[in-house]
Amino acid sequence: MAELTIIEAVRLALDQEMARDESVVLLGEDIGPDGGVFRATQGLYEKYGGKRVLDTPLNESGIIGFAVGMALYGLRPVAEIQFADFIWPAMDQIVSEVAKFRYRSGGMFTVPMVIRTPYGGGVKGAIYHSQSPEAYFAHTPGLKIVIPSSPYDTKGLLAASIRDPDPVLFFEPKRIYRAFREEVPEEDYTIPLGQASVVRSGNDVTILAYGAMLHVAMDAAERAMEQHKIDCEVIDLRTLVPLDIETIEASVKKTGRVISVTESPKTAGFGAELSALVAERWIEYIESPIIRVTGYDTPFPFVLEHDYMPSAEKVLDGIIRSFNF
Amino acid sequence: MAELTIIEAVRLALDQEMARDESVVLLGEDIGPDGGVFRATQGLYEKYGGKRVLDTPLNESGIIGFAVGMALYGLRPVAEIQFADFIWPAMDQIVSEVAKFRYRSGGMFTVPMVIRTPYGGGVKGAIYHSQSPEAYFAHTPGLKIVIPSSPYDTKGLLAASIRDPDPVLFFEPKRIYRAFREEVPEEDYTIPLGQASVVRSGNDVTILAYGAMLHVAMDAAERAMEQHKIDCEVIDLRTLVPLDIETIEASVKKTGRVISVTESPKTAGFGAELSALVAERWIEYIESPIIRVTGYDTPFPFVLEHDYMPSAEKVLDGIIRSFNF
Amino acid sequence: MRQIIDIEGNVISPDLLPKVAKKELVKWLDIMIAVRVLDEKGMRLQRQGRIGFHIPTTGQEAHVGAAAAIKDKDWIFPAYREHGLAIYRGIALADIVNHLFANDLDPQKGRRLPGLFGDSRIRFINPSAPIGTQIVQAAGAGYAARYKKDGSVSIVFFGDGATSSNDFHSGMNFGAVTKAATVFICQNNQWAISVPLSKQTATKQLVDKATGYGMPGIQIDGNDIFAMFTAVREAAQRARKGNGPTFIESVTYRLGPHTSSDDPSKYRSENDVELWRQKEPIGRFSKYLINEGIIDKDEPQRIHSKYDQIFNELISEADNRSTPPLETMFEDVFETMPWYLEEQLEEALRFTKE
Amino acid sequence: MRQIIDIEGNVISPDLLPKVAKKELVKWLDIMIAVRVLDEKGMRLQRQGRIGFHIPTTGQEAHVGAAAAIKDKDWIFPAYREHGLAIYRGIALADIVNHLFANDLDPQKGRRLPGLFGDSRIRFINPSAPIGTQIVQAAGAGYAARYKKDGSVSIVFFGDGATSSNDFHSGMNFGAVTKAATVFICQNNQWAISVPLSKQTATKQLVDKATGYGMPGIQIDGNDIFAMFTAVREAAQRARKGNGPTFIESVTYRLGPHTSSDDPSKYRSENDVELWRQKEPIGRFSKYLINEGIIDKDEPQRIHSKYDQIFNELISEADNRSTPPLETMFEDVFETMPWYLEEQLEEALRFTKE
Ligand SMILES: Cc1ncc(C[n+]2csc(CCOP(=O)(O)OP(=O)(O)O)c2C)c(N)n1
Ligand SMILES: Cc1ncc(C[n+]2csc(CCOP(=O)(O)OP(=O)(O)O)c2C)c(N)n1
Ligand SMILES: [Mg+2]
Ligand SMILES: [Mg+2]
Repeated sequence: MAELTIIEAVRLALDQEMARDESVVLLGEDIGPDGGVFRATQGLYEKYGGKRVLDTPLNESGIIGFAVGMALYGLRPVAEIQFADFIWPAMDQIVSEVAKFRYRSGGMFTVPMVIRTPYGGGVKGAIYHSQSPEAYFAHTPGLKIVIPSSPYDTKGLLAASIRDPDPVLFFEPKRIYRAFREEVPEEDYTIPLGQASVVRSGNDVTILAYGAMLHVAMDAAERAMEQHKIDCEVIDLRTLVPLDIETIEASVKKTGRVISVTESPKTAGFGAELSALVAERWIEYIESPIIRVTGYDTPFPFVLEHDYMPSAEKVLDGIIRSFNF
Repeated sequence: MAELTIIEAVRLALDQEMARDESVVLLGEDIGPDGGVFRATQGLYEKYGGKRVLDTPLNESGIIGFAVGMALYGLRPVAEIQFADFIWPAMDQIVSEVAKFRYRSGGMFTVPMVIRTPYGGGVKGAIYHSQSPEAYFAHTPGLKIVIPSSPYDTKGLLAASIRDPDPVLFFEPKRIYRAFREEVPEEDYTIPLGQASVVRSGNDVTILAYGAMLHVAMDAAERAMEQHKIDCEVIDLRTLVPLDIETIEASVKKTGRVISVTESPKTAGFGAELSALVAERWIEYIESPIIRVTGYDTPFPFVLEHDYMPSAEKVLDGIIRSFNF
Repeated sequence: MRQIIDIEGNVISPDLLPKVAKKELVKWLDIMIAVRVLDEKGMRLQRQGRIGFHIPTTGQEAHVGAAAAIKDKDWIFPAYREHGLAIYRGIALADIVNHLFANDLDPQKGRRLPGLFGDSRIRFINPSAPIGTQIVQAAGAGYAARYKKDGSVSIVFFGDGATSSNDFHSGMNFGAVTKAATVFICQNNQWAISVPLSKQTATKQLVDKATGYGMPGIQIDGNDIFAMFTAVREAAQRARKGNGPTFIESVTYRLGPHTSSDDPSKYRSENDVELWRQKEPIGRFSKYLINEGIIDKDEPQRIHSKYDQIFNELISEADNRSTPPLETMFEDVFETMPWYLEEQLEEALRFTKE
Repeated sequence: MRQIIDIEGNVISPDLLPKVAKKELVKWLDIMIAVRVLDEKGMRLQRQGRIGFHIPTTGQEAHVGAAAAIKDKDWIFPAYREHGLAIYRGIALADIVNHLFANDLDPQKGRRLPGLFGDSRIRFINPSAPIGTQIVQAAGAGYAARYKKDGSVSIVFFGDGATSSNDFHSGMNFGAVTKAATVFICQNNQWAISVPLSKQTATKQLVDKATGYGMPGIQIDGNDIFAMFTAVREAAQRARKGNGPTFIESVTYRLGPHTSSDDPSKYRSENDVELWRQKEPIGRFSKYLINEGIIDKDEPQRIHSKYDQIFNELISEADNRSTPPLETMFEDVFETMPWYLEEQLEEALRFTKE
């Protein structure tokens, strides 16, 4: 069993799924001899050849539309969008086609596929290499949304996504691609989509997070305990759609205090959905404002990105406000 | 002063703004000799000529990108997207360019423009002629979002949008394009963006709505009064971004009970943002679950659309649940 | 422009005339007329308010030749005026009619506007409404065909307006670069709703677009079923051999309105339409068959009557059925229904029961 | 392919050689070398960790000829390797350097990756990062120019990879259909990061793409500043007269990595690079000027030293400045700051003060 980073776990999952199933085909920009701009596909072109690791022309709607055709035919495409910020040209194919094929055809045609894309800030990528667009897709019926926060989960969730009968958007938190290592079994395993994970249990405040923000939330939770004796429960959502409502419910009913941490702009972000769910289902348990710690409602900045993003300080501030309300 | 429908108010506003300002130019598919598939531009091609009422090739990213170039140059383009469902090919131009030009250039380049598009269900348009994508754009910093619900407001808001220094997405509720008439002055007037309107004042429950749903909300409010003596306050948001927080605040603090009515899918829709704002800012005033009445989390259906959409019955049910909690 | 028979049904390019069994030729006519009758029925049903929407096909029936030119295992990506491809393939006419009425027997569960149907059993892809998206999908399928080495190809139809779409560009380019086993067929019917070809593109002929993608292109008389058949057959053979895709510009004309919501008198003159009416594909192919002694002169009318009756019966059956049950609204979003859709279904049921 | 001087600086197409004042020719060289020096500085600063990112331009400096071929009132839509257009136009070099350091004097307020700058005062549009978006924008500007009848044109640069983008397709098409006063210039530098031209398109030469849009196209040696100058001048004249846009394929080569994050040894051989290094535009144009007796052989080095010093000074000034204040993060989302951004600014201030 090796200690891997997230990006290595991505690569291992891709490699093993390709070995396991001939119909798994990768496509994207620079994923071939270059191995991907983040090295997610390094070595796979050499191992599986250019027919299965396809360097495409520079066109994201092309990549996704081409993948739709492959999927209709029975292949299992795994498409890479080089940065989540470049997913917009593919929006029509994703929203109008990928998400709706099963529905519009009465279930006759399906397009199972995975769209992998590095997302998020904190890497000095500025306005066009930092976005976190998960909320747009969570609002689109027909897409599953998966976001891992650790190497172990990455491998299990990506394998599950590739085998899933429905299209999955797999957002990879690039800020922590290489941030830490963790034991990742060689053996085949999957983590079922739709299951959150209680990463830290506690009784006072529930913190909902995913991706790189999970670690910010954990950092804040530890500090809250050390510095203020506030005992937070931290939940890693892992799958945004379908959401694990039971795990959230149990925690919210226990603590009565909720904070979400998401890095995209605040307005109409996924944090809003979490707040709304809580306010709609369990208001009688709620003892303090449902707080969102988010990126601000500006395009993603550059030199000031540290000030822009949710930080442990901001989350801690939220915890204290929530707890002392 | 004439009694106009919403679609006629759109046309009058376009006509008057074109007469007022030579730099106002319209572009879109079938807006020329055909007058638009909903007749929004009827007669304008004949009046202002093909250079100002431009029938474009069939490409929405082209329409918006072309408008960006016009706006950079100093024109005031008003682009029509034939149905909101067809806005997705333009997503990259809207999210990456229109929304970000001012910011990314440090304020040196701006692209004031209006993107008009008929949206919403209830017209037997099925999966691709019924969508309500406002939440996607509300989550995108740099865009203003305007949605009228009456002929009078339509003219005033569209004129204000065309004169605004920032890009505006102007969503037109096509279900009520011709639903009723209202006095609309010939004279020049604008309705400032960012101001909601209290369409019905009441003390028991606050209902937040916009577009065609405003009328569903009003219907429910009247029934709630007649049948259950529940006195609802109905707020027509009119501008989603920037939101009129003060009007909402005053109402929520007064009633302590909130329902939003939006027709797009529930998950991560604009109703979630409204719930989240309330739960974050005024939780101590809240006496019952913050309810969202929305479309369901499926692609938009066809024969069953009546069951899909928020109805006065569903809103009334929410009112009662909220009031009796 | 490839033309094999002229508008009087005379063979003008004998060397190009394909050898096709007489029975098969009669089948072509049969299917073309089925499409025409279906169009007449759809238009009437819409005018009567019995269905909400109709997309006419009249004038473009020569597309049937494309179905005849390929194999059953090949994949068809239609735009929305190519019902003949499905009928040639043997789709149950009852399925089409039930679909028109969006009733409980509609295989698509009443989810689409009338006219937008597909069927996986005949590899006839369920069409989109956003223009052009199927073009690059067909290229992906054509690539998959080569990857799977099963000797099949994909063919895709789209309009002149669609050549402006993003996915035309990506489809042609991805197809050419990957040598996808795909045939791109543009039904240049001169109009994209009210927008004429001259406002759609500055090029004189759409076939020129192939050049920029490094792909062979051919322009054909799209109202000549022999031209359609031979061009598609050659292109499919080329694709099947691994030599890459072909672009076919099929020059035709939409004789009816864009859809039942459209009023073409606003943007085009009846004269033009009249000119094109003379060139329409069914009359012309009928004349050929009569000239050649393959059918007698009453055969077209007989076929017409046959389908008239068939469709009338199907229509009266379909019209009496109920709409799909409420549950169906929540199916097929995903393979299995997640908890929140179950909740929403429950809510919806609560309101219908009232 | 239009080539006016060969790689030794010899005139090979004397009839095409434009008449340009000697002083102007020296200016061309001056700006090209400024671009080269800026590139060297950027690369070094990035390697030293003083700036976070760099986009090399070395080998593509002949683009300066395009700036020389147009008027001050014309609009430039750059991709991101065309700093020479801005420098020729007279952008303050200090602005560029302050931008590289994203400091408090950066006109763009420290919001972009180094190298992505624009300036409204010289009508040099602030570039995007999403590939291709500027192409159709330039067409819109070219249309606006015609609409305003002010006799100006727009020119737009983009790469070979960008020809696959959606907005290349819409830009070329909208431009051609509306006869926009626009010049489309493709810097075909053979690579889109690691993707070679042969995987980008199946056509042998990108200039073929013009055909499909009904637009004239010309292929030029993109390392020959005379070819660039004359082709752009002709195209701009054509556009200015209302005769519509032109597509220019400029064949060049990216000698450096794609950006400072790229390692080209993974996907291309040093041999190829070496071959192209012989053809690079500055040495070749210098030779021409020396041959013609317009400069002495030490002049290029003198210019180089001049810019070396200028940039060194600007760099040491820029490097010592502070970052833009926190307030700037919330400016320019809209013309005026809405209530929620004021609230968010307050929150952000609370956390920096701690
Ligand atoms: C992306 C998108 N934009 C606009 C529309 C509206 N629309 C439907 S059909 C059509 C014209 C299509 O013309 P063409 O491709 O020539 O096909 P035809 O209808 O003539 O067969 C338009 C603009 C659409 N369906 N999708
Ligand atoms: C829409 C989009 N997809 C992907 C990228 C990542 N990317 C940046 S530059 C580049 C290659 C561009 O190649 P080309 O157009 O030839 O320009 P060059 O860099 O060679 O000058 C890619 C794929 C991007 N910036 N935008
Ligand atoms: Mg057409
Ligand atoms: Mg390149």
